[in-house]
Amino acid sequence: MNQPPAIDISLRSKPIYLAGTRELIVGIAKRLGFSDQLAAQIALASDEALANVINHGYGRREDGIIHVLLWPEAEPGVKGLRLVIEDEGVQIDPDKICGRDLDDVKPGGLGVHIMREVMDIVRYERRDQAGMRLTMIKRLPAPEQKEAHEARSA
Amino acid sequence: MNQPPAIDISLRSKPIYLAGTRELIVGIAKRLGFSDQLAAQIALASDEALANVINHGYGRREDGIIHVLLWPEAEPGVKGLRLVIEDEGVQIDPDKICGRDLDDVKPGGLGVHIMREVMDIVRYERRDQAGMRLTMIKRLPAPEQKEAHEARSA
Amino acid sequence: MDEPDDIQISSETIGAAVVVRPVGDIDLSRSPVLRESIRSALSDGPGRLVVDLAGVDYMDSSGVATLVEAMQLTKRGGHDLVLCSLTDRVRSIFEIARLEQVFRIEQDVDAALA
Amino acid sequence: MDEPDDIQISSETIGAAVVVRPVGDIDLSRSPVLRESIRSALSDGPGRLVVDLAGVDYMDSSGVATLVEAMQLTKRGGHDLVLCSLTDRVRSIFEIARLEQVFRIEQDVDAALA
Ligand SMILES: Nc1ncnc2c1ncn2[C@@H]1O[C@H](COP(=O)(O)OP(=O)(O)O)[C@@H](O)[C@H]1O
Ligand SMILES: Nc1ncnc2c1ncn2[C@@H]1O[C@H](COP(=O)(O)OP(=O)(O)O)[C@@H](O)[C@H]1O
Repeated sequence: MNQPPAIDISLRSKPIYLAGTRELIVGIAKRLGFSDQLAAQIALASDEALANVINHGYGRREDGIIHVLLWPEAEPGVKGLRLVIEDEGVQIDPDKICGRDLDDVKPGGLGVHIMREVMDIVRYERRDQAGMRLTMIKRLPAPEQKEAHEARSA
Repeated sequence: MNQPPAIDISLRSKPIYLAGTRELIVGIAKRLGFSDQLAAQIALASDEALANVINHGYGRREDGIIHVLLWPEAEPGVKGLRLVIEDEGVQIDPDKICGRDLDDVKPGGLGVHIMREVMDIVRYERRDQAGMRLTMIKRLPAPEQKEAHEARSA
Repeated sequence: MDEPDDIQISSETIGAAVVVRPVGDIDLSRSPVLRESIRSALSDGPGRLVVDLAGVDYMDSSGVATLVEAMQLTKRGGHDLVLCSLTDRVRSIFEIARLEQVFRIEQDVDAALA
Repeated sequence: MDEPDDIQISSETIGAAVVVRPVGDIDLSRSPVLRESIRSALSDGPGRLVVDLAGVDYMDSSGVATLVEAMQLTKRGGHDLVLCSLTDRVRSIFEIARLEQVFRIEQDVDAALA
């Protein structure tokens, strides 16, 4: 995937910018053919990832920078959405990024579960210089499946 | 205004990316305190400006690049939104950018009118290297005015 | 790559009129689809073209331009064009463009057909 | 600079219960406001805390975490927490987090107060 992203957003690590960013992702996902419900779920997964960058990557600092890159294909020739989130915050072993045991009910620890539940691929890696890179991919379901999803949401 | 933008979006000059971009602008404007109606109008003005870059700046080419920069203040210390749109398309004398006579009803020629009607400041300039830069500013109305606007929309 | 364009436009013949009903945002990426639907509705030579905008939450000037063109086409053919069921947001762009007086705009489809 | 945060949260006492009604998206920028409202509603020591989510179209895990915390606080005080009127989108995050069984969730305020 060496093509430049179709959309490339850089934002400050402030919680008030999350709403606009997820609205953009909903808007793009719908135009790429995702149902309203799936588009909303993709935006939720992205929101969780961005909230984690703010909370953990930048420890709630509001002057960090976050890059969100969007490609209008899951992979070359495969319909879907590919989303990369890069930060310049703390680096952590990707294997340490996991949610809490869902049976152990307590506040927090749900973001990563949501991301993995919604997206087809969720992959963290350390960036070369600083911070983390998260790649999330969602393939467009075949039309039958898509309708099934919409029916469920109705 | 030498502060870096709070949000910096780069997108390809494809019409399908307009929806997501205006949703982002609506989301940010609302969080900055604009009423739903004003946020929608700001997004409309931005959409018109982006459509013009696609249509005129890039002559409908879809591989051009458009930068949208957002600051969460009208100017330092003044509440509002400042939005800069930069392209690398054709350059034109800023004075030539104007809409049609509104009494001469025909398709087209409304975008610039809408931008000027909605925003407090609309200023085009040639960029140093290539393309145009558009600066649009909308100040946050004082609370009384804001309510008046909302009442109108109800 | 091909992107699907998810605007849905239905059209229905009622007496001598054709009612075109776009559903979704009408912007630069969608106005060509509306334009095509209007042209094909007009090809049947209806006495009146009604564009029911109840399902349109957002319209930019490319959508307005499409409707201005439709008005010119219907006039040229000796027919008329009526818009109806505008949402507040869509009405506001007609106001900014000072076109509320130029179009015949009705409250709902019934009024548009009357 | 100060950004206004436009979530609105009202709270109403009905018998021994307090009903808290947030309106707007609940995400990282808003969940602290919800958290405060819930804490202040609980400070009156109601028998039951009802969170009416009819006005919430979007909630992320920070909102869910706030509600899990509220459940723990109410339990600790010997009270109970009931959620009601979830929109489809909000319900789906409870499902993903497998919390539909953990919370008492009712159709509407009347059922939540019963
Ligand atoms: N961007 C990130 N940078 C560093 N650590 C992270 C990042 N994202 C997630 N983590 C780690 O993964 C854990 C699980 O994240 P999550 O499931 O979202 O729950 P929560 O954020 O509520 O703790 C976090 O507690 C944190 O330790
Ligand atoms: N970004 C731009 N680059 C070059 N020319 C522009 C640009 N934006 C607007 N213009 C010029 O200004 C005119 C008026 O624009 P507008 O009011 O939006 O109407 P329309 O786009 O329908 O022609 C355009 O026809 C064009 O000549």
